[in-house]
Amino acid sequence: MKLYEKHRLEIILERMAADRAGRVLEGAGVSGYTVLPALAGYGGSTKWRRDADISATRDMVVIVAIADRAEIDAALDQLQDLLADHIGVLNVSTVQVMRPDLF
Amino acid sequence: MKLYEKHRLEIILERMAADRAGRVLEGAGVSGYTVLPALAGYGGSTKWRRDADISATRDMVVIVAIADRAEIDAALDQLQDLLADHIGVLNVSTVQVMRPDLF
Amino acid sequence: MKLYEKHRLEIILERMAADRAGRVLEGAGVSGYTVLPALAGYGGSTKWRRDADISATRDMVVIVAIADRAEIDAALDQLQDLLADHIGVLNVSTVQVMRPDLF
Amino acid sequence: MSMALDTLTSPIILFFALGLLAALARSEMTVPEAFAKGLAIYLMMAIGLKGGVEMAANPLTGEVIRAFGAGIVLSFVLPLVAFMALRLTSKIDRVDAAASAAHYGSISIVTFVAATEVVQAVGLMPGGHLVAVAAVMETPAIITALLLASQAGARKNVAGSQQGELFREVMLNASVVVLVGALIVGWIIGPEGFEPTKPFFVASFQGVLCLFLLDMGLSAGRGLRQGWRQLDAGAVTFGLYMPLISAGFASALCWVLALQPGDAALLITLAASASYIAVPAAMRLALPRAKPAIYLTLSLGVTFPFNLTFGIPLYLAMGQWVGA
Amino acid sequence: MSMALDTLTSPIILFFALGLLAALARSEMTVPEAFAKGLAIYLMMAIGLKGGVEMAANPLTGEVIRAFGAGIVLSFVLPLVAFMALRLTSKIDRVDAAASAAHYGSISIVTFVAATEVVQAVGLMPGGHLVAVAAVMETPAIITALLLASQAGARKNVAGSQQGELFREVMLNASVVVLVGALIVGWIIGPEGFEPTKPFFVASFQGVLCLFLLDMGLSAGRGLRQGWRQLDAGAVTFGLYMPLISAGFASALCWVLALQPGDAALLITLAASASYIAVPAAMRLALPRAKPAIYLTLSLGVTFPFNLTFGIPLYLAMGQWVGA
Amino acid sequence: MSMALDTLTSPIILFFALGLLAALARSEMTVPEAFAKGLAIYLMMAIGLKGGVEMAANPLTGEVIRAFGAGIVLSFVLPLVAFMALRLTSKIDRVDAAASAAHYGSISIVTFVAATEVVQAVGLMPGGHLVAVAAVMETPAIITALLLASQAGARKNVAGSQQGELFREVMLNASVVVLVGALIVGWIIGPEGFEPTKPFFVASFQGVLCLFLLDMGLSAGRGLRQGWRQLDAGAVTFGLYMPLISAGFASALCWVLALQPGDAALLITLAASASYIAVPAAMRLALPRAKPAIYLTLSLGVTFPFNLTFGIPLYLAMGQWVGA
Ligand SMILES: Nc1ncnc2c1ncn2[C@@H]1O[C@H](COP(=O)(O)O)[C@@H](O)[C@H]1O
Ligand SMILES: Nc1ncnc2c1ncn2[C@@H]1O[C@H](COP(=O)(O)O)[C@@H](O)[C@H]1O
Ligand SMILES: Nc1ncnc2c1ncn2[C@@H]1O[C@H](COP(=O)(O)O)[C@@H](O)[C@H]1O
Ligand code: NA
Ligand code: NA
Ligand code: NA
Repeated sequence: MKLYEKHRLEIILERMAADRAGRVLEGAGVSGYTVLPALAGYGGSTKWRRDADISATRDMVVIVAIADRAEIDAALDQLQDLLADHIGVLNVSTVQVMRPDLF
Repeated sequence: MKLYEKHRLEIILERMAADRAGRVLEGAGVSGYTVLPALAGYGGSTKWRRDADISATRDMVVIVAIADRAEIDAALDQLQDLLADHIGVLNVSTVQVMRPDLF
Repeated sequence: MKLYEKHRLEIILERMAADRAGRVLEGAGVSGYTVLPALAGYGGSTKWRRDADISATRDMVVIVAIADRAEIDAALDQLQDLLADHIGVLNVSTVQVMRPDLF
Repeated sequence: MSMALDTLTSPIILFFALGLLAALARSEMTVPEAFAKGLAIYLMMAIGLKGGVEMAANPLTGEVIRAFGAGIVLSFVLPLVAFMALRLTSKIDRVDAAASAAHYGSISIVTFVAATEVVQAVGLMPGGHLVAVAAVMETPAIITALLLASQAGARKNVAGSQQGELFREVMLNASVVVLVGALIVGWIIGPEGFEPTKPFFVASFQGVLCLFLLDMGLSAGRGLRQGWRQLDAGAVTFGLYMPLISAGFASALCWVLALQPGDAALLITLAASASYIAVPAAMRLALPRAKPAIYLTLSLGVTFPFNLTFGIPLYLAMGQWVGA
Repeated sequence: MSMALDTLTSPIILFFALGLLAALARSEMTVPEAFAKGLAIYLMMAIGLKGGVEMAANPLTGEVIRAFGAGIVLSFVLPLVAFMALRLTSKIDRVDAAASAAHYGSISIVTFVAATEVVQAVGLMPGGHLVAVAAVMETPAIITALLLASQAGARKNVAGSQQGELFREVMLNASVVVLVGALIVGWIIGPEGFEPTKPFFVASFQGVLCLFLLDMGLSAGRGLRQGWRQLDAGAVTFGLYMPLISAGFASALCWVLALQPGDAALLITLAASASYIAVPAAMRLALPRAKPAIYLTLSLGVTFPFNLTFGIPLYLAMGQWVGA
Repeated sequence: MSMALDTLTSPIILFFALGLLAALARSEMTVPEAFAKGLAIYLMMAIGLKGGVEMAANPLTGEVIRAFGAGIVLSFVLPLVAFMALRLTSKIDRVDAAASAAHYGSISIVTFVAATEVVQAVGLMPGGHLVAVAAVMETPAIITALLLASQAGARKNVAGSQQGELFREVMLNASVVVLVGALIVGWIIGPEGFEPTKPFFVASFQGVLCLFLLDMGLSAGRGLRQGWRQLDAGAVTFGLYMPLISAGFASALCWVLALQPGDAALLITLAASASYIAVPAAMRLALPRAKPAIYLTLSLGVTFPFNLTFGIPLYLAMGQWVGA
């Protein structure tokens, strides 16, 4: 089956900022994204764990969006701004998809 | 350490169809897969959120399978059929693994 | 926006061994990692499902770490040892990031 | 009238309204899915147990058997009516109409519980077997809907689908297993064996129901906010008049079968209620092309609130009127 | 003295201590987040309902209105005091100080509940409207903190932020919706309508609180273990003396406004308590650069345990002393 | 005989059977893990509190100390017996046999609770300290199993393992922390302090247990469906006769130590029961190469159902027979 090249944006982000990242992606014309819950994490010297903190303030999520490179590029500037304030990191990779028109 | 090339199939799919996708993968000879829960998502103009809908009908999951390209190719035809009916998207990427015989 | 090449390590691992993998990564100098819960899975001939087993002994997690290749290489030896005993598989892929100094 | 007001100011309705308003005002608050699902299991265990214990205390009369028959017939037939009504009065397509119709032939156990409270409040004593009737009404509607959809050529085997998976989803889902299972347990243990579990299953029931209805209000409100754009005026109107049509059919049947007023009121309520958990899940497997936004918005966003507030007092009046 | 001992040997304190010790001993045990969140909703519903039912039974007197006024003033003013204290006595920077100050102007509903038990145990009958005062005190502190932070230039619109999102988070969070909503429900249904839900919301309350406090102990202990390195001695001391300052302010106000001893004791407790759920969430949106490790460790790790054990008996004594 | 029948028709057994049958019939229904874990914490708190309150009311006699001694000895020794039995009668390898043996030396708290109900139903009053004995029996078996496995060279330090992690998992897991902690709390607060929490921890207990056992049935049934292929006939038989051997050992010890019949019945039950939560977790850390499919299927799929249905009446009879 013929596959087509697209890109996969993955943002590891504090849960409270997930809606903001979503709005940035929507604004950049990304056709869809999915948010996954995280369970625990480590960064620098601190750790967090979902069930261990009743305030849930440090919960992280992972946002995955499959999209055209152009849309991801359109989002990156604003995401950099977002990640300057909010806790998180992002990465982009190349993937192959079946129906390129969907993205 | 020497690493070997394999492929990573990622299917973002409605939860109710996860067992069907699993059967397709098993049928194609994929050696294993893991299903992750999603928390929320956006596609086109609609959004969903896990805790926000008591019917849980729109919950999505993410299925990850590390496998040989041949097995993934064997699964793709049927997955295209599956994704024609069920809500979801998939992507394939190239990864490196330690013990190639495991996949 | 200029992006920089880093690597993405993904370990699909039994939950009980997640802390051990975390210590290995910390020891190798990885700057951070995030642990995601899994919901279900298949490997060889057996399946597991999170809500289906009160002992939760077979729960899996997915650990994602974005890092320099050197740090990942430093971790791989010990991870191979870990995965010889514990249930799990790992893969490494190439990704692009915005602020390379963070990793 | 005063009873309608009583209904509207009962704590469960008020908590439902609270959830609905919070969701419409775009509050981000949620009840965690795992917790809500646990509460749902509790509620079904409690209902099943109570029904079974009552059945153990009462002989299986002809009326009981007639009530089962009526429930099964209604669940098979009402989807036909709903399907035709939707096709005539809205722009919803054939597959979506079939899927929605299945919801209206099936039942809502929370609507049933709320009606039980109201029926008991006026001194009627509905039989415990109505719980079993409710369980029996969950399924037949799905069969009718699948027949309707297969005429449209909508059913075929999706890749990876398996012989029996739909059957298991429909006949062995949580609601059937727990409801029927608890009913049988209640029937075996009887009033005496039930006693030690009563503080949990009986005394706490009303309170848990309040908490659960808060969550249902949140779900219904969010469904409305997300889904109303998918519905034309015809569809929304359907969500309001269809329960009345169903109630009409059920009333006629209750009259013919000479059911007692309390049983009649509950059977009418079951007929008028629409599923929003079991049937949607079955539809995702059986008719994945049908759009959940349509059938969920109709059953959870339109019909459920209508039944809870205005429907139930009406169905009680109808039950009293046609009841033997 | 003996009352302080009574407090320290009450089951809720002991379960809190159990959780705290387990976390400090590095036990891996947790209460699942979904379950704990469900319990929190239960607790707020129960508190709101009880408060509303009591309010329905009592007329809205001038004293009630004065209590509301006092609560709002305290919530607006205390963050200023807290901010200055932190800046003077610790090395915490401006933005972190503003964020922490918001926590101290706002309230802890669990501290409030624990105080209510103690106050009732000595025979005082605080009014149900104190629950509403608690709800009203959640928010103003956040406004003050944002003003303090904006002076430092810390507030600007983060990418993707939306008009109204902070307002919704602050005014429509779970705690406000459920507390205020249940209060209104309780007020509408009154004692009679409340009756059937009492086994769940009243009789089970103490037990659920024990379970919840076990989880709070685990959270507080883990917060301490993770966060204490971020705090200098000045900051930790602040977490201990700030509640006393707040209590002092509140006492003066209670005396001026001639509140009754029970109401005074609770208002003093509210002033002395610090938020650890609603305000941290709001701060992540409004002041994302402020470090959660600082404000959470202070409010949940230092102030909450202090209030629960030594604070409450003291605030009761103060309330009795200044109360009319 | 009639008591065996009573046991088999108690609601908790019937709900267990319901879950087991549903899982064997391949129902997809589940109880969410977070909810089930919350219920487990509730159950352990309730058991611990009740035990502690009873201990507060009774002096620590010599018999109490003898019961502790018996529990510790049994937990140390039974894994040896289990290990040898498995090696002799099944094809299970050394490491798997050691890991499985640990489960049989340790205990199942739900089996203990079910037995307590039955023992009290015949009018015996077992001491509250048996809860503490149960807690004490969780751990020693793990030590024996590790010694057995290390002879096979199976233990070595896995990468990333840490000094003390196994100790924390074993000594500070949820079950030990909550059970022992609640016991101490109950012991401190005594009957009077326990009173306000009784509606939650005592009155609701039976009902929650029903819900929990539904989930245990689901787990056991699924474990059986998945795991039976890993077990040869010898292993399955072991899951049925090993509890009887353990019960025999325990009976002898009870007779020697002249324990009272109620205490004896419970100690015999503890000896005969096998762990399915705490020990499996410890084994994943300590002996990761041992296959969970084997030890979980044995303890949860074979031994637990056997004990719950046929075992407990037998252990009661044995307790009455050897008891002083
Ligand atoms: N390099 C990384 N790879 C994966 N996750 C990360 C990484 N760095 C940070 N995180 C996640 O972000 C959280 C906060 O990181 P930090 O702000 O560095 O403490 C961590 O607890 C992880 O969940
Ligand atoms: N391009 C995408 N990348 C990631 N997730 C997606 C994408 N498109 C759709 N999804 C997921 O699929 C769900 C349904 O999409 P849709 O059918 O387009 O409404 C969304 O809510 C997302 O969770
Ligand atoms: N190739 C794979 N890709 C993704 N997940 C896998 C793979 N192999 C194994 N797993 C995960 O690891 C678990 C245990 O695998 P196994 O030890 O092969 O039974 C499975 O249930 C999956 O969750
Ligand atoms: Na219906
Ligand atoms: Na305060
Ligand atoms: Na044992």
